[in-house]
Amino acid sequence: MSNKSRLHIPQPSARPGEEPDFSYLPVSPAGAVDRPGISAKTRDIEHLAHEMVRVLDDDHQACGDWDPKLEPDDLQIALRTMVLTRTFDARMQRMQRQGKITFYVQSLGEEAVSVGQGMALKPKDMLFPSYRNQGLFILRGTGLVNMMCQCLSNTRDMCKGRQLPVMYHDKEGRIFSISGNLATQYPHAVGWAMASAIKGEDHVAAAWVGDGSTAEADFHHALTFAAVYQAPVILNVVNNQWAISTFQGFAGGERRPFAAKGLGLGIPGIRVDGNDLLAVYAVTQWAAERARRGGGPTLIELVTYRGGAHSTSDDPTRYRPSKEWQAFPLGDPLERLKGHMIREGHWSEDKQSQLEQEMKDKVDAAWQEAISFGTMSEGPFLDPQDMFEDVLEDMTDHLLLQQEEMLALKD
Amino acid sequence: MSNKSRLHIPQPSARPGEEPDFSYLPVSPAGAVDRPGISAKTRDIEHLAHEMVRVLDDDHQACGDWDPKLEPDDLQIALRTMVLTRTFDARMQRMQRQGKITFYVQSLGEEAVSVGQGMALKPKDMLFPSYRNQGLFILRGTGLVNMMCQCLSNTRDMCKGRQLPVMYHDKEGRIFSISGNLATQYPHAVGWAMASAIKGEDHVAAAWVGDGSTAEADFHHALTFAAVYQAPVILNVVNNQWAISTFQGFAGGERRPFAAKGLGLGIPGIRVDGNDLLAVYAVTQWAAERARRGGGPTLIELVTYRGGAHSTSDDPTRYRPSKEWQAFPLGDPLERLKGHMIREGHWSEDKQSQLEQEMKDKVDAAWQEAISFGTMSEGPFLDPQDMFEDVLEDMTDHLLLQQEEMLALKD
Amino acid sequence: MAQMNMIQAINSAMDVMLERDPTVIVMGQDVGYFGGVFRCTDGLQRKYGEHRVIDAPIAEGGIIGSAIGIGVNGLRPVAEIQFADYIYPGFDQIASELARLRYRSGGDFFSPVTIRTPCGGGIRGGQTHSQSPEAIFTHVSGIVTVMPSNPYDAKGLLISAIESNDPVVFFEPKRIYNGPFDGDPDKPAVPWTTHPKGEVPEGYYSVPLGAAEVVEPGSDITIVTYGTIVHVAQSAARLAGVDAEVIDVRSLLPLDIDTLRRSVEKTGRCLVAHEATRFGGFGAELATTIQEECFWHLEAPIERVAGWDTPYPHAFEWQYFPGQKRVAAAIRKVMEAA
Amino acid sequence: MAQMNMIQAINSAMDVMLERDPTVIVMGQDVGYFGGVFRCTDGLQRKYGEHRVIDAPIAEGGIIGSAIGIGVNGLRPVAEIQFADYIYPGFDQIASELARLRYRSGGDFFSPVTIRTPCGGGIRGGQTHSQSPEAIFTHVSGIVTVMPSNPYDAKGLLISAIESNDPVVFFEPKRIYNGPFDGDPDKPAVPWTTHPKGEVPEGYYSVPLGAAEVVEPGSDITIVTYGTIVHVAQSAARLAGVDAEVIDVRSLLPLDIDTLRRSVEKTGRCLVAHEATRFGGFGAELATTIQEECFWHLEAPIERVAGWDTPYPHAFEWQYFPGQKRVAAAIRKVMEAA
Ligand SMILES: Cc1ncc(C[n+]2csc(CCOP(=O)(O)OP(=O)(O)O)c2C)c(N)n1
Ligand SMILES: Cc1ncc(C[n+]2csc(CCOP(=O)(O)OP(=O)(O)O)c2C)c(N)n1
Ligand SMILES: [Mg+2]
Ligand SMILES: [Mg+2]
Repeated sequence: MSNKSRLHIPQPSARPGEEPDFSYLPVSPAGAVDRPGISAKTRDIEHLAHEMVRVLDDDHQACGDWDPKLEPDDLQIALRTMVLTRTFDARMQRMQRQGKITFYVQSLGEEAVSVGQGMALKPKDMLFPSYRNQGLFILRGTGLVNMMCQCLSNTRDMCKGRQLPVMYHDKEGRIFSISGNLATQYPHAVGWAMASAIKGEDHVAAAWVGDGSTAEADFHHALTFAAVYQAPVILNVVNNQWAISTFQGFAGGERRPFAAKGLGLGIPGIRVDGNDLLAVYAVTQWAAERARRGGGPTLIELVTYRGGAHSTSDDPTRYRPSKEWQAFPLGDPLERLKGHMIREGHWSEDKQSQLEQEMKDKVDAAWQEAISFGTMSEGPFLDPQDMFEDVLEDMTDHLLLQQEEMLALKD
Repeated sequence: MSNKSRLHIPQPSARPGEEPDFSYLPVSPAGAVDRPGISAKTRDIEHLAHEMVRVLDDDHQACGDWDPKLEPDDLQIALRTMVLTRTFDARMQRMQRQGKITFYVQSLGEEAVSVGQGMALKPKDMLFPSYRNQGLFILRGTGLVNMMCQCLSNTRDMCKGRQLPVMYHDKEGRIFSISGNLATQYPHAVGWAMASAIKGEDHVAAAWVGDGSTAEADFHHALTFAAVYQAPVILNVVNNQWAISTFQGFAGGERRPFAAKGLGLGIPGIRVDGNDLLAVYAVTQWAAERARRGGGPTLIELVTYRGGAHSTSDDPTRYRPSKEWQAFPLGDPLERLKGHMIREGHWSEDKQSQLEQEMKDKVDAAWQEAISFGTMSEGPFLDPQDMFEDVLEDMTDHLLLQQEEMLALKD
Repeated sequence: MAQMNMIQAINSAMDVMLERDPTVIVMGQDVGYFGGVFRCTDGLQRKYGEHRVIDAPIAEGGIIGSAIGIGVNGLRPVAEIQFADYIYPGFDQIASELARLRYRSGGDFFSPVTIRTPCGGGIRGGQTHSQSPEAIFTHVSGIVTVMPSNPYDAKGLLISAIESNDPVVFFEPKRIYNGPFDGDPDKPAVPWTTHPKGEVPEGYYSVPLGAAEVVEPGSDITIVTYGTIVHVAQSAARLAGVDAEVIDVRSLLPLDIDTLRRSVEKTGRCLVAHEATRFGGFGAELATTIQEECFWHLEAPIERVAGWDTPYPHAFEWQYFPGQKRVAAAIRKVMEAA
Repeated sequence: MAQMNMIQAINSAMDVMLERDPTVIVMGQDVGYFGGVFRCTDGLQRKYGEHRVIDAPIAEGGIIGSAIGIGVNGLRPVAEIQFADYIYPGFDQIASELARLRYRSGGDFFSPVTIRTPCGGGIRGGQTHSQSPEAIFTHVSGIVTVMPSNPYDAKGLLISAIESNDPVVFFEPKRIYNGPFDGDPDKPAVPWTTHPKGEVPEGYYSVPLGAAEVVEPGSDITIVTYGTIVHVAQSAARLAGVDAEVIDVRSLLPLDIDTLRRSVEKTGRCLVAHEATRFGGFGAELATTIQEECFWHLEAPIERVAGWDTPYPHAFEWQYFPGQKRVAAAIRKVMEAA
């Protein structure tokens, strides 16, 4: 302690030109953290917020009580979905660079979050994603073409041309509409879960925000309401170390894990290796089961790293070491799962290459199909008249007039 | 755990007609909680949030490390200010009932909070009160007459007739303007403290909110900013068990003490017996010293009981047992301090009666003086023209016109 | 028919809807066991249980945010914000989420939340218990904004709001909860039993959203207003000795422009009045629309009477409130303009 | 004189004030090390240190709330909200606290916070990166609201805002950060170097708050506008072949009514234009005030051109944006009305 109060400014461990340094991130050995029963008293499991649940060790072996012991088929689904997500991302990123879409956000390096968590939840559970959860949509079958059409704002765009690229939703697939406003989906998930409880249904809700977004009011509201009503909800914080140029210490992550943010309300927190698909799956399933049985909310912090730029509008070389991702101690989620599957004998580098090619072809085919429904520059185009729909359920008189005014102008 | 999720509705321990029941409130024995040094690591003192710092035992004896060992003179100032606060409250409550003022909020039963905390802070420390901290103003010498004039919205009203009664401020006395909007002052205090640190001054800020108000966004913002910048601020939660008709469980107090709400950000929390002036003083001084030395924020939960109605607009017999206060395990702060002083030999029941009479006379005299500056029904009155001042620093043209319009109308 | 004040009428609307539709729920601060600080939800928790009439934490943003999620999951939440002055912490959830959800999801998602909140002054509430922030909501596309002026409309409009699949912000002018108020605070209070609109059916009925009402026909001037000022305007017209047509807008958005146009085309003169502050208030939209629609019929500039552009001051409540004198003076001004 | 675009001019205003006044500080998301997502604070942290140019958590309410306290303690915070669309989580702190503090404390306390925020569309930002919420602030008594339309004014007005003891919400139309924009997205972008208002002194100067500017004199019609649409209106007038007087309001509150009145009294015709949604927009206040002030001079109804009353749609940005065609059509309508 100094002798005088002085404004403390959190500092990232390294800036451009400096060596990456993750010494600030304590990493528990795989298998080291115990797996309590879902009826454990929250008071007895506070340590889960401070350690890090990990299943896969450095040799890709699954260790400890949290190993979900997934079948090889499930592992393949997981790997496939992760590869597809990364392939999709890369393609869309490229399409943005070529001016085919206006904007894009990758989830590079964070694929295990959406895929692992999505797999651990049941189809009727409702998902409230952020803009970096494309894996959830891919997993739930929203369809690449539909997602691409959204990014293209074309005639098949589920958002009818109204949202920025990546702001998907999937009503059938039970994935909520993504908002550009950070963290607003958090209380929605809690409310949805409250309604589930009121109706006596056993569906749970799950929501995702980034580390930076936890500073928003909605984070606090969601935690408070979830705790007060013991809502069956899983509140996920994807700690990818960065919020645009701002490192996670500015959201209050400097002194405690994000997983600890609910402890003061009695919400158990689990910090998990977010690049370890097995661990991600396991903690999510634990939290879902607990919620389903009336055990209330869980806060899960998924420790990962934002492998790419924040978005296509961002240039991270301005604010962080370009090699930081390589130095990240939790590695690459795809490599780790692949390594595990190879080690277990269900997979090979060959199969991996085939899979990658297959996914690339799939994405290529989807893109060809998607652009047949229109691009930003070539038709078919959505009808601008539709701009006036869905403001309210029925179009008001003053919107009708505006619609007419617009049409008159076109002639 | 049940077998199904079901909305949990927090329940107060007793409703009207039922026996009061405070078994939900664990009370540590006086002297039982250790007093760490101010440079203790926050990680090592988390237990302070879960126990309850108490100095005065049931026999009014001061026990343990937290005993601030105040001089008899200081104790007398404390008692005097508490008695004056209660006398003032009773008088103003009566004046509201008689229609002399429009509204009033008592701090009955919570006097040790403002008086004990106010005494532990230095004159240049800045206070950001809620509407139930009148003791701070009385202690800092705002003056009963000034406070009454505010309640009367008369010609000497510091707020120039613009605020509800009790929404005082004291620029000289370094007490911020009270807002009707709950919890908004919390980030102000943090900002003030940040500026203090930026300027390299060693003044600290202190803010107060009620238990219910901790659910507001501003509470979260304040804690986050305080933690991130290690602002020299004391964040106080006055847990008086009720928020109008809503018991503290609805703000997230059902499972954990309010003092624990900052632990997830690394803000140490101390739960203190809010009706024990010595304990209140001691923890506040500890937190202030810590902040002043660059140790950052502390969250203090003051456990007390709202002895009266929420405000003059409220009738608590509708929602809580009328004898609940009597059953409150932490007693009455005045009685306890008085008992302690008598026990220590510095005080007597006689002196107490004298003091009470003296304070009554003081309040009476103040009231007489205050009403000489105008009441709601009898002049002198503030000039309604002033209504247009202070919206901005200079009156805009459109307000000038409105002022003229109003004046023209009067003729 | 029963006699009801506005509190009872609002309570009855929720009672009817809780009874008719098992998906309706009520939530808010102090609304449950206690029945609300203005008693609007009195008895509802006892009748429908704690899972349908739910006390909430003091977090307006959390109330609206969770209500949105509740609505998305098939229920119909009616959320109370204790005072309109305290709706701002929930503003982001209203403007960015509730109002936008249907649009941004191409119509796939919506949340039929109704937000009830007492507004307006005249009860010595000072600057934080007196505001009328309706204009802040009417400017946000995607929200229906309503303010009734009497028990009959309050119940009928609230039922429509609850039944609507659109988000509705429902402002309740608290000064007229217990009786109509003509703007003169020195007169003894008048109960709703003295007013025809205090007769309210016990059961289900609705008043459509989007329809203004001509509450007093007249030929000299049109007074366009809503909420408490409807009553003030009627008295002021009498005071000014003018045959005024008084229109209660009731629904601010959707706005019933036809009724306004018809009237102003007839009278040729128009006064717009509300309690909210004047600058950028809803009166500006009303006046602008009317001059757009009826310019060639106007014989005088449209005048506005509104709260002054200051916070609502505790001591000067009655100098602040746009009362009879001020409305009457404005009526005269419009009538004399030539 | 230097050539500056609006980003550089805004940066320069903060630079000048950080240099001149040690109490000035800058805070906001990504404003420090990175220099802001639009680069408006580029280099300032390096120059003035981390204690004066401060990165902030992602909590607009916390940024504004803490800025208020910082201001009360004698500093002058300039807070950036990354997009105007994200100002709503801070709305309560602005409307209930920042705007009210001086008033409610009888003048004893105030906080001279300046809130800078990029607004407006035209950059393919979709519905959450394109909003123009100025009307929501002009209706709150106690805030100065400003929107410059060029680098020279941006710097001069921002310096005035920082020097003012009043809270100022300072909207920066991001579409014209890099160059004036006449409303036609198909034309090649034009840099500020081509525009006289791209000449900006390097040092200190100020443009007063509360003064409109006649940016183009004319006699046929008055076009009252601000922000990006100032440039669109000028082109549209040329397109319509009309000798329009174009007024850049610049300061929405305080509003320079005199300049508006003088012009409309001269031209007798008036069009109000802005990018924000129309219903309840600031245009309503402008039109109402003008008809109140100039009714007897008006030869035609005042028309409004504005964003449609929908969220700002990604795909239909240019059908949504009130561009030259729409403004020109409205000009013609006003000119032809009789
Ligand atoms: C309310 C709000 N404020 C600011 C922004 C601008 N913004 C977009 S993304 C972002 C950073 C978010 O970081 P984090 O929550 O960590 O998520 P990540 O991008 O790392 O997945 C910011 C500040 C926004 N979209 N919404
Ligand atoms: C933002 C806001 N919401 C609601 C209210 C109405 N209100 C006034 S006091 C109160 C209860 C506050 O309870 P608590 O924080 O526990 O403080 P206490 O009154 O017990 O001291 C409520 C809901 C308000 N003043 N401000
Ligand atoms: Mg992040
Ligand atoms: Mg309380």
